[in-house]
Amino acid sequence: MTVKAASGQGFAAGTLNRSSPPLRDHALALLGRYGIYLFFVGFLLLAGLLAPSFFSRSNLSNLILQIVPLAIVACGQALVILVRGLDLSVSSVMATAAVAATSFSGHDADVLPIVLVALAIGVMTGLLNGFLVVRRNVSPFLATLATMIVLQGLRFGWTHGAPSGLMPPLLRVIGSGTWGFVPVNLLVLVAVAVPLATVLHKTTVGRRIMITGGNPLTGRLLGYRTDALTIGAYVVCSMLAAVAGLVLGGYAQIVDNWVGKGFELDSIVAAVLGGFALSGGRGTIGGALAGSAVLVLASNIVLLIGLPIQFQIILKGLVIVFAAACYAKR
Amino acid sequence: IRDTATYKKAPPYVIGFSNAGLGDSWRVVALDEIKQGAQDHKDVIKKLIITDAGHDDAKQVSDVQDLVSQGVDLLIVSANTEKALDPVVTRAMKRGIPVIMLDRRIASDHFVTYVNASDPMMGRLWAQWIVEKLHGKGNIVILAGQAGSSPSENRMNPALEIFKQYPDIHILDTVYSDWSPVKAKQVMQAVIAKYGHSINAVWSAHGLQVPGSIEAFREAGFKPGEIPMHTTADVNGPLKMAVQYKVPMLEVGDPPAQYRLAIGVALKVLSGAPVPCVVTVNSQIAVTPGDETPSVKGDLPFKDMIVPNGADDMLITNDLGPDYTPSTAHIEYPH
Amino acid sequence: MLLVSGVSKSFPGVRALSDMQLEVREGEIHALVGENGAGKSTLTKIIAGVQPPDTGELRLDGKPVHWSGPAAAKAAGIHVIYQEFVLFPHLSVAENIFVGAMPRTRLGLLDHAAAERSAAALMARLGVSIDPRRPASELSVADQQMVEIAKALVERPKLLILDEPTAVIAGKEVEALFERLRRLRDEGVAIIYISHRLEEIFEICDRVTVVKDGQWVATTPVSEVTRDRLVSLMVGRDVAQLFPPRPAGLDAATAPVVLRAENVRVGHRVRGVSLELRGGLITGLAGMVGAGRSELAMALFGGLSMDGGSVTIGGATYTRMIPARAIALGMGFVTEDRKSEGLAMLQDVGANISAATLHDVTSGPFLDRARERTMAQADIAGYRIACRGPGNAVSTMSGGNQQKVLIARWAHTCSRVLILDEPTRGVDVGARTEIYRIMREIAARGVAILMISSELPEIVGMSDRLYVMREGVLTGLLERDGITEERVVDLATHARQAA
Amino acid sequence: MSSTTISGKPAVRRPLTPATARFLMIGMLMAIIVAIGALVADRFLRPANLANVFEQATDLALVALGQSLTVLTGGIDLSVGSLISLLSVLTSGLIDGNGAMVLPVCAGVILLGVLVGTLNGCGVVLLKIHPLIVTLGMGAVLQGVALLYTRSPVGGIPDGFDSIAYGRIGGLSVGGIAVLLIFVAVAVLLRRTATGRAIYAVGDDRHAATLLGLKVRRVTILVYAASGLFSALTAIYLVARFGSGQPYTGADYTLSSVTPVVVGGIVLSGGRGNVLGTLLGAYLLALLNNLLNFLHVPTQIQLVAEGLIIMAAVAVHVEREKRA
Ligand SMILES: Nc1ncnc2c1ncn2[C@@H]1O[C@H](COP(=O)(O)OP(=O)(O)OP(=O)(O)O)[C@@H](O)[C@H]1O
Ligand SMILES: Nc1ncnc2c1ncn2[C@@H]1O[C@H](COP(=O)(O)OP(=O)(O)OP(=O)(O)O)[C@@H](O)[C@H]1O
Ligand SMILES: [Mg+2]
Ligand SMILES: [Mg+2]
Repeated sequence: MTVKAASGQGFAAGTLNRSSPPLRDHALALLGRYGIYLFFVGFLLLAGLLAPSFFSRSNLSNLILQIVPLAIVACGQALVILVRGLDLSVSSVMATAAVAATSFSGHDADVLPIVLVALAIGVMTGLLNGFLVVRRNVSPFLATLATMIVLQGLRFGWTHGAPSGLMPPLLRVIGSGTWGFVPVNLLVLVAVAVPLATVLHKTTVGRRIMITGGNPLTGRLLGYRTDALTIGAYVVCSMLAAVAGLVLGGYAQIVDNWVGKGFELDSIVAAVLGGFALSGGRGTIGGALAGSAVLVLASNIVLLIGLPIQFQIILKGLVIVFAAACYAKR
Repeated sequence: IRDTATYKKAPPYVIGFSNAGLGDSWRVVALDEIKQGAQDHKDVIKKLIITDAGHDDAKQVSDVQDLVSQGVDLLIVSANTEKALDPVVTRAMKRGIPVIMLDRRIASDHFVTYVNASDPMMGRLWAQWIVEKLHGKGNIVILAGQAGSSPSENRMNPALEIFKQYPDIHILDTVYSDWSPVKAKQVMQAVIAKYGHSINAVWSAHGLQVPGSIEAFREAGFKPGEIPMHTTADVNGPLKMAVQYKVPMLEVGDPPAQYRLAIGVALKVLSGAPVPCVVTVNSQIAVTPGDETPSVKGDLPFKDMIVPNGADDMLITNDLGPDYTPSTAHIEYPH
Repeated sequence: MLLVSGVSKSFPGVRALSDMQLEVREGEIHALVGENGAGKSTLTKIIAGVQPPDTGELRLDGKPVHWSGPAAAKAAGIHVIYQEFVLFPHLSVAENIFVGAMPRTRLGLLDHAAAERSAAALMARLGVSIDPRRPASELSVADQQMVEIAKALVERPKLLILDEPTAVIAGKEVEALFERLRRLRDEGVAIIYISHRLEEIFEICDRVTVVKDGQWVATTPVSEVTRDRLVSLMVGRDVAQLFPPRPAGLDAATAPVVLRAENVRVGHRVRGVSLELRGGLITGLAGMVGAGRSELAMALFGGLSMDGGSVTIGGATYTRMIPARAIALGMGFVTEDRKSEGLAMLQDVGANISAATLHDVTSGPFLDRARERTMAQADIAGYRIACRGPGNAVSTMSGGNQQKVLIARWAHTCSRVLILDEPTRGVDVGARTEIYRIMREIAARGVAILMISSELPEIVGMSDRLYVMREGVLTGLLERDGITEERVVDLATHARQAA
Repeated sequence: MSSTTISGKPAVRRPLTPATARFLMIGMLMAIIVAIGALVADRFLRPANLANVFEQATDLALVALGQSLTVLTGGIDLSVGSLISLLSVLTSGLIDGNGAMVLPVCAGVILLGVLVGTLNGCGVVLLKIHPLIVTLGMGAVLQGVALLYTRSPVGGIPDGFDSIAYGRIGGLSVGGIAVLLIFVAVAVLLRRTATGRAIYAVGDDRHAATLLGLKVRRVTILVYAASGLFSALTAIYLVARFGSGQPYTGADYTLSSVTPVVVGGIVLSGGRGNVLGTLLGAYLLALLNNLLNFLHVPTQIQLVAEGLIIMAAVAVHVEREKRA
């Protein structure tokens, strides 16, 4: 026995000798992991250089106000991407939650029911998405596209075409208030992202999601409740979208039918820029947050430099491709 | 004046209405207005068939074709974009179906008549007021609707012509709100971060996005009285805010009542009576007290236009009665 | 014909090949042997243009070549049957066989009917009958391998490389394959043959090159080397005894029954199987590929749902089993296909080892990474897993070491039963003996082991009791001295020969 | 040889290929729609109305054809919407009512479409980024360029140009017939040429295709180029239909172009399905829209119905997909 153990050590040592990883590989691995943060910092510096008003406290606080809703959605989207999915219905959930919020009296007393209704909308949509994907084997792209359309129809039916009514003042404070220069909605993001990151990266449930996402069959044979984990990811994603809808609805007092328009694709892009692979099983919540920030920054810079709207769109496109080409390999 | 003798028919009529789409409160109220119009004349109207293109040109072209297939006697079209619907409307006219354009026309004049409140007039009036208020000197932000949408462009372009005549009027930025207060607030925040107090006026293409803009100013620390002048249309919220935060404001209405009027015009056409080539609905004008200029005076006291307890996005220019709210209304009409 | 000299290749963290050399002549079958991770497959891929070498030179017919990609190598007449299947799951067998070289009609359009006819002819010559119109994904693993082989024959290559072609086929198919290979050799084709089954090397190869740790060790004619010599060249030490001896005092008859399966049925693949697994013993399950052994194992573990029958374990009887319950009852399952069913390829060694026993590495609600690392480090040392540590991603490890990671994982859960489905598939001699040793160690804890294997010497050498399965039913139970290769073959194939 | 023929004949005929099953399913849904239509409105079944439906499917079918090809290789092209917008404003803006410009401009626009598609393909192949991201980024850039060129409808078309969209041969729309023929041609090419099979092979298993020496990169670039080509044709068709190009004309096609593809049975993970299914999918959606217009249902219900039809068409489908 002792002899074998000794030779085992010798073997391991031999392997270590063989591994002399070139510096480049390490650099690439690090870039893959932390690229988004580098990009983010680089972007901040660039913005400061190009537009002196960028680092004004009010602009920074505005930026955060705008980043938060996208970041919340991106967190949920990331979760779904982790289990090899996609959720195109997030924007529709956002709008529906916001519309529901204005369907009450507009007083603070209604905030609790509003939040409950919004979350219920999220849970129901998430369950439907998850059911279609897991039980009926519908591709996530199509399943969530269909729920997106259905939800939009129901919303139109509910509002008779256009929403009306007011956001309760409390939601407005949450959506657009600041304490000093710290936006209140940052608290919401923290309240969402920190537990999510903890669960995902530090608990067994998170590990199960990671393994299931990377290889569903393996997850099943390990006794994980893979169906529940996958459906759960869709449910959490939709719930976060509902929360983001309330935050974004509170950001402007009046809600229209398209609160969150474009967030479905933006959130996917943010997650991918943040290091999530669309093939599942890889990524960190921090990356998704940074990815969202980079997207919003791109638009903000163009506005600050004073280029016309067209360049805002063009720059966004270039940032997406460039950033992805730098580090977000498939 | 257009002769419509060839379209003369005996009632009852089947009228088709191809709507561009819903999505904001203005268009919702407008839709209720046209239903109300059909209800008013249910003795001669057998059916009003309404299609909704969801702001999609391709679908609206299909819708028009489908309405023709269904054998309507007359078509009312509110064109999503003025060029895209041109060929299909022209074709319908060639087939002998009279078409009335409503609120959004097609580019050519292959229609019987065009019922609207004038977009260029609104845009020009707003611009004129700003110029006069600023005595021909100052910095302006254009808060447009959606890039490429016809009401936005049709209001903005005449306004720009006026601004161009004054060398000391500077357009700081043109930003697009997509008619959304949320988007408006986002873009205005960046604009305010850049230009701060040097902004003298905001020319807004409608009232839907104005609350977002005013909110952005308030959050940037502008006290009541410091927020620059805004232009607006139709919506209750901006008027309330104008009073609350002392924002100089010009309201030029784009009354959805034109939709109800369109039914009346349609019946005239079908009875063979001559109609004017363009039927313009008068806009109501209101200015915050003390902000009148030589060429812009209010029709109504500003205060009287506000519905103090009404929702911010409530339409103030409908004529469906005091109890009307879009979300509860249920209008019976023949269909 | 092919000359490889001075070839080196590094992957992030691993030097797969260094200064490798190889010379293959026309009309010979050249064996390439070496332990798991020795670099055989990497060399194959370099020769086939899949990966460029870091340094070194390839010469084909004396001329130096630099492949721009697999297409270039293919155009030069090199065909490879890779260790992993290279099939299009949803294309038909015929299309897979004629990929890129479909017959055409006079109009220049592809002629599917002609392709199907020739494919059928080809399969017939290989002694299998496979409907050429079926999609490849519907075939059994063995049939898929036969399609791979048929593909190579269609190509008429100058150099044919086979990377472990017999890992999933047995008996008749292997004979048919060898028959074709000999004929190709006689027609002047150069063949590189990689296998861990040394008896095959002696059966059909002319010369053999041994690789160890990415380096060339020796090249000799097969006739001049003994099996033991070959093994010691590969391993670098003497491997005296392949199968560890059965512990003394083990009595198959008195060992406690840990798991009893009663009339288990799964579709038409498992048709009423009853068996017993006894603590401390290794129970073998032999049979031809496709006999339904894997389905049976899956059903016992709950990976497939039983259509009938029951499993008794721990004093209770279950008619429905799910993996979570199986694990809770103290079962472990090393699956047949480690990539698609076993490992989480994106995760590291630590995460893969702890995956089935996450509760052991948590403190409160949180994962305890330090504990996980300690656990993994112990296993890495205990099972001699060659890797850079618990943080090494399993995707970059060689097959044998991946297999050890899997065994290490399940060794933590299996207090009662451990099922191993083809535990040494694609695993080299050195690692094999270690896996056998580990199996004995685990059995010694009182665990009942069920070992499925298609390799006769292995299953005969390791089993204390041996069931034989054929076409979904058990055809016999052999014990102790009754376990002989002849009996097993007899029971596994009897019906086929009679038919 | 004689034994060959015996074993060459399949023992049992495979009962129903997935593609056939899907066709039957769409056929059934169409039959249901037609039955309802015939019940509620006598004008529904008139040839003129059915000819309208045939015509109305044209644009969606055409974009979806390009999309089908990218999806068959396991990719996706989310730049089609913006590309159509850009090419439509260029078409009408450069022709500007001048008949002599029609041919050169159309040729140029088609070339540009192919070029943009090629660029997409190169991005996918060279940058090794997921196609969803590449094409989304490209889409944003194209939309920006379209808005730089114009922010409102531009230009116009000479007389006769609109017959591409509105012209009829034997009561059927010219564009519709052309698209039908294009689909049949593409379907034959996919089945009966090496490149066509390579498209399936790449989508089925890209790694295997590489190892087997197929020109994976070339095939990938080709399908995106084809998607660009069909987007360009769609743009030209839309200009004919609308009389001018507009900077947001294509926006809705970005996501909606995927619908007929998947409803028609092409699997998003690639390698499986048939473009003729896409064509049927487009007809199904056009027929549905037509029926809903005849039923006079409000928009909200139209949306719900569309969503449910998508779910119905796919959820009853039991084949397993690999991933999104
Ligand atoms: N793509 C890759 N990335 C990183 N490392 C790799 C890669 N491919 C192979 N390796 C490493 O290179 C070494 C040689 O692997 P290779 O597959 O060539 O071994 P082998 O001799 O074929 O082993 P086996 O008998 O298990 O198939 C191993 O250490 C393996 O982990
Ligand atoms: N006729 C068939 N149709 C579909 N799949 C098949 C068929 N035959 C075999 N397979 C598949 O091939 C694989 C091998 O079959 P099975 O697992 O039953 O064999 P086995 O006895 O376990 O042999 P081994 O473990 O050596 O592969 C299984 O995954 C099975 O699903
Ligand atoms: Mg190998
Ligand atoms: Mg098996």
